[in-house]
Amino acid sequence: MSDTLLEIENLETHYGKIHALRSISFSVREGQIVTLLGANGAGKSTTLKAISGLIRSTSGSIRYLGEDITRKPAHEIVQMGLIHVPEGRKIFKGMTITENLELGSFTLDDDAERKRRMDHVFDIFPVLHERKSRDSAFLSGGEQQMLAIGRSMMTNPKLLLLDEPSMGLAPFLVQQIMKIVLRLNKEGVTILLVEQNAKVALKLADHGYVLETGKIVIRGSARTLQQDESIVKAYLGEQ
Amino acid sequence: MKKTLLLSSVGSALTGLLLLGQVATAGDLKVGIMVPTTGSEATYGKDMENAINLAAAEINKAGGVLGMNIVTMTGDAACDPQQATAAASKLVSAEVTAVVGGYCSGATMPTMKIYGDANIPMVIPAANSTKLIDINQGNAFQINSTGFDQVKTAVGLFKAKGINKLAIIHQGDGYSEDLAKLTRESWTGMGKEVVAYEVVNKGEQDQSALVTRIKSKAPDAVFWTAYYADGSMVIKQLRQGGYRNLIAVGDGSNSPKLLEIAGKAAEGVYCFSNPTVEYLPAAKDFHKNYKATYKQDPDAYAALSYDGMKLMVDAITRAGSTDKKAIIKALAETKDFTGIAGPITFTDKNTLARSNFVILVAEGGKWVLNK
Amino acid sequence: MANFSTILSEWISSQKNRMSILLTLAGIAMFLPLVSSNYGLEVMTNVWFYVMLCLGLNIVVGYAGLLDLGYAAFFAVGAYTTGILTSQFGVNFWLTIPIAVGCSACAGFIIGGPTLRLRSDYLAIVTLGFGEIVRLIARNLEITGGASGLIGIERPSIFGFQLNQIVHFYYVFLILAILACFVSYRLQHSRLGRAWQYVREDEDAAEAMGINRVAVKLYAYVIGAIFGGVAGCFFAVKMTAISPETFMFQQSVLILLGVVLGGMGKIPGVVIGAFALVLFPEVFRDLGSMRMLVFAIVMLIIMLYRPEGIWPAKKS
Amino acid sequence: MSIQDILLQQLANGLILGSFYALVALGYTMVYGIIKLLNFAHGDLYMLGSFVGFVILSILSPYIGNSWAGILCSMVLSMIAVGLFGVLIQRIAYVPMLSAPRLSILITALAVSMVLYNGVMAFTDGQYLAFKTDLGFEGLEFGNVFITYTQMILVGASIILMIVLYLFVHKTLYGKAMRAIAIDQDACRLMGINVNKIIALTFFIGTSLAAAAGIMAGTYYGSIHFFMGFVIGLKAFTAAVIGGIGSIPGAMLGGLLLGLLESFGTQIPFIGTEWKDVFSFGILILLLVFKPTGILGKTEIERM
Amino acid sequence: MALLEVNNLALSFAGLHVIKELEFSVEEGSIASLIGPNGAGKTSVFNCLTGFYRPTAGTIIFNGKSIIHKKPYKITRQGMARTFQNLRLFKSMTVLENVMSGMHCRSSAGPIGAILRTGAQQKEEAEINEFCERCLDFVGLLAVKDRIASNLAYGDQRRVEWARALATQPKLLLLDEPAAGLNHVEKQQLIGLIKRIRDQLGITIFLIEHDMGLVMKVSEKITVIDYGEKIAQGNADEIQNNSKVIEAYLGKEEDEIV
Repeated sequence: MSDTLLEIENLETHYGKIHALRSISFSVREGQIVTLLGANGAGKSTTLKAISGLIRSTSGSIRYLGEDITRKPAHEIVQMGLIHVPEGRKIFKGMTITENLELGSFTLDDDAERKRRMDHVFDIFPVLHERKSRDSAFLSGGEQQMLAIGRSMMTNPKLLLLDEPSMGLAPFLVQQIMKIVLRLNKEGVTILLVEQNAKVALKLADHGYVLETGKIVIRGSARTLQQDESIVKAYLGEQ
Repeated sequence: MKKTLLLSSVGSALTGLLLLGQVATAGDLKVGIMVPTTGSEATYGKDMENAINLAAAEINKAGGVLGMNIVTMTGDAACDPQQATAAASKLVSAEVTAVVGGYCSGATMPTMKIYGDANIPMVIPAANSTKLIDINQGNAFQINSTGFDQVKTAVGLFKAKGINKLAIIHQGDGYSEDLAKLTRESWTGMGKEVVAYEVVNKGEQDQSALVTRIKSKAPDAVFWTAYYADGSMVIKQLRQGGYRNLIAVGDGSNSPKLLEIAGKAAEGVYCFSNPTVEYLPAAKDFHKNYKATYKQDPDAYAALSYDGMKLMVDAITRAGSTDKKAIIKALAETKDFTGIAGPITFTDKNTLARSNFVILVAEGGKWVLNK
Repeated sequence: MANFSTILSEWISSQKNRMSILLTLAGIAMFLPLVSSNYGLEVMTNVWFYVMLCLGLNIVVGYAGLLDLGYAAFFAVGAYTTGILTSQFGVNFWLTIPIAVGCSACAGFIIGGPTLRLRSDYLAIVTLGFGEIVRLIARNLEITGGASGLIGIERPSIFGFQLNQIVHFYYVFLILAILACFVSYRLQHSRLGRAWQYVREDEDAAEAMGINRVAVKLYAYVIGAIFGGVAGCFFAVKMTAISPETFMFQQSVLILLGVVLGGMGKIPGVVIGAFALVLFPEVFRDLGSMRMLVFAIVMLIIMLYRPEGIWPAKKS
Repeated sequence: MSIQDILLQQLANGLILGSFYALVALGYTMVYGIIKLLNFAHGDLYMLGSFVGFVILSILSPYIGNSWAGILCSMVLSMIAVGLFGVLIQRIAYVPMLSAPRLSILITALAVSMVLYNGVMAFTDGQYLAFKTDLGFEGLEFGNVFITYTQMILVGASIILMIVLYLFVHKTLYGKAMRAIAIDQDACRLMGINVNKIIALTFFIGTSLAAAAGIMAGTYYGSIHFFMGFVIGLKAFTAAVIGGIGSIPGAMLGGLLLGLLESFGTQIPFIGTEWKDVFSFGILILLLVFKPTGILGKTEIERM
Repeated sequence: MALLEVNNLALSFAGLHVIKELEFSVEEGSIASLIGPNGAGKTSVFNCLTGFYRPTAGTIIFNGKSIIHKKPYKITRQGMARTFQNLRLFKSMTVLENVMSGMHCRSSAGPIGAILRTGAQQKEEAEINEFCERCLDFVGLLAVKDRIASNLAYGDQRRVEWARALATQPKLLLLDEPAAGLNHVEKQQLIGLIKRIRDQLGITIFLIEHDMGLVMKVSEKITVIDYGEKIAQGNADEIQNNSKVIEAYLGKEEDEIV
């Protein structure tokens, strides 16, 4: 079997007075798609932010590629091939699509390689190629999501953290995005996916974790979780 | 421990501030200098302070006054009325016998009340707004010719040069506006034309728009009534912009710096001034000593400030005591005191009886007397 | 430094200690003229004057959280109103005060009204521009005495007693400063004072609570302007001469400095700020031309070590 | 001069002055755009630039003279020196303040400004120093409009600097990172951008542009003084706000507009030059009242 | 009778349609909820109701009067109060002072009264104090009234927001995710509090919530929106079994993907 790429142990974080994550532990192995599920405010996005270094965790450890990255600044973690596509896309509105993509490869010095990666992104997202010199602020929600994913691919990621890529998207777009996620995974990118759309996420994933108020309450293979009634409960409340 | 230390040090600083007593030995004579040594006018103030201190040093070297050594104390007026009143009060509280100083008219005015109330003899070398005369309580003596005198000289030159259309530029401060206004009144009173009456904001470097405006009015002469710092830029840009007629500047611009900064553009510029160090035989030594001591050329008011100190000491010697009333009386009775900048005699308003104004012209990078 | 401030804040948080400090300070202020030289009085008069100005600006900046880089304009409006009315129309000084209050309130309204839509940084430039416009108008008009300003403003008398000596003005400004503290305190602990604080801390939440933020901010501008205007009236008669140079941008900056240095929104803080503003340059007077440099460095250090101002923040 | 000539000459004057304002305003706006700080010390860095340039020129002039070669050399050297100084100021005075209340950091900037000009004052004894160069008054006459070669070269230099900056910001990765940081710092971190480094770079560029303008002003106007940054600082601030603070093209536009406003402001019929600034500040206030974010500033979501 | 009636409401930002032709009503004296997945536009609806956003079309009738395009403070004065999704307390002020903000629109003293401490002003201050203490007592926070708000535990801070909203003396209370960040015990207390506000104070309640357990327990009527459009309405049972709702929350089965 493949190696463990990311390992999280007893992670705790606080936002001021709020205890956002309580002793989170899980691991992601190379080549997998792992999904974090749960209602809003359960701590999914916080987990991703802690991993990518956007927020400091209070205690616990995050190991990536065998190295402890718990205290590393975000920009250094990126250079190790761990890329976080944040919630709400956070594309650089006011800059063109090409510029957004170029910033994705900020750490890269090789222009030819940059060109090659950009062509690859355009190959996956032809729609971005069509509008490459347009201001990204005028893209639709789905296109913005594509740009956010495309931008992260410019770094040549090993591990991609995707935070609700389907949020606010029409169903056919959700489908398209998920296909892309699968394609990336096939190309060798390990994926940690936070999703609202539980059914779709579990269909793609190897493993799943369900969070509730900052704790992992259910864990298991995607197949077993798909059968689990408590997933519905986590989203829609007790009957 | 730390706390008490801090409190006590702050406390002692404050006590010192409030109760204040400058340490001076019995054989010293304290003379206050009130000039701006900080703020945007510090350039002029430092120059005046230097000249006054130079005079004091010379007097001390020659045995002092009435057997006493002169100790000077500088109060920074900062060209700001509030700072100036504090500085004046500090000098009064330090029991100075006399004060030499006063540069910005606006800041000098409120201090005159303080010195007047304390009956301290004061010689004002630079500030010369005509408004100073009205609030003088009799203790202050202006040794810079007033605006009235300057206007007479200026208008005389313009008439002699056959000028008809005059442009006047001032700088929006009391001194230069006063001079500009008086000139305008006098000139239009003679039935001539003032085609432009403009103001330049202090510190604004670019004057091209003003130059264009003035050129469009085609004046025969431009009169700059303010200081050299901005004046040199106005002159430079007037010439650069193609203005070829006469340019004249007031006494605030009488400085070698103007020639240095404006360079070639300043050639042929006229300046109305008190006699200055460049050509007065009496001033040669002063110029040399000043340069030796401070490594720079003396500026517009250096000679007058130097004279101010010398005059004060002369009055004290004539009074034969440090009694303030006696000194004031002696100052009022001054007759043809020979300063390096010309003879000094006072009117009953404590202004110069005879204008010392001369006309200088810039030639070969130097101010020379206009023939 | 931190240690000192915790001791201080603990000590002053006791009501009894606070009253005794206040009484001691009032006593010192009352009897200061008995021991101080005229210079000391001059400086302290200046302190009381800046206390009033800083407290006025504090209402705008500290209470309502609005940036104002043109506060000297209100001070100018007050000073010129009194100057013009007394010297050119022979109006009694005491009568000019209500007129000056009206004029400065109008000025506050004029600047407040159109700027309320602006974010703080734009507010900075608009208030700065307004301050400059007021100064330039004063410089350019005949009635304001042009660049030389007004001179010979008569000193007022009260019940036949003419205010003339520095001691008299010391007490006048002391009373004004105490009055300013009193009014500030009362306003701060009132419905309006709370509304300012709500708007400052969270404009949206305040509005959701039914607070008309436009009206509340306008009140701040107008009341702040009145403080400045009244201070200006007394400034004019104390100096007997006023000129536009006094109301330059640097003056506004200085007042703002006092407010922030001491601690915005806290009356003792602002008072300390005003003290620092006037006393530091005086303490350093003997340094000659270096004194403003030292003053600036001291301020920078204070800001770096106590970004929220000298006075400790309220703790609970 | 006919009215037409006057207006044309004023147009030229306004554009020349405006390009200066724009150059200084750029630094203001860049720093604001990236860390939302109104750097009131910017005008003083302009002043410092001219002083450093003056010193360097007086050291170099025996070897390469006082003309363009010397000026160019000292300009480049002083841009680097003052730029680094700007970064130092940012590290010492601004970085520790980033989490402090907005007003405190503004006051810190004012204090830095006071330290700078009072420091230079103490050093120079408050003297006006003559910035001596061998530049002449020769120029070209276009009809009745006269422009000196010096003016042309200086305007040319500031246009070149602005073009270089524009290309840097829009064509290089570092420039793009600068713009991106102004939009979203967190997202930049996730792209592997070292945000602190880019902020320091921004300070360096903004400050060295001010220094460049300072030297140009020194050589052109012929004198330098510790207080010379004050007026231009205010003007540049105004220009940056008119254009929409934070926007680089806005600063250029605002600078030019302010230059034109001022030069035409001296030419308004019936009122004198003393009202010039009342006029430009009045227009500024009106503009902001009707367009609260400046000409090119971003408008926020419509709210009631 | 409907206390709040929304018809045809639409909102768009820069061409993006956040709310589309939304219609719903809230009956006087009821507890109603608005739910929907993340990004569905729920908070935008609240912001339109309270005047923080300017709807592009539609009508909002509150208590018989149109409140569309009115300023937020005026809407509050008419009797609609709200809490915020992320706590929006006045952080450096005491709990009591926070609550007093609610009374601002029910009192009138101006600066003159404040400076002179007139009789009317003192009486009013006493009334404000008294009423706010009652509000604090109601949410169980009277004991901590003099503490600085930001020093309270998170759940208590939430309740301060409630007391503050109650102090505006509303007819309708809008709660934006009241349970966010609360633990299990606190959630139980919350349910009790919501019911008490309606039953004892007679205030109508309209809430947005993600915690479905809570929504299902307290709501009498639930409106579900997705992509800014209403997809279902009904009581807890009806909603939980509505296929459109389940799809919106859990997603469609997307067979084609794999």
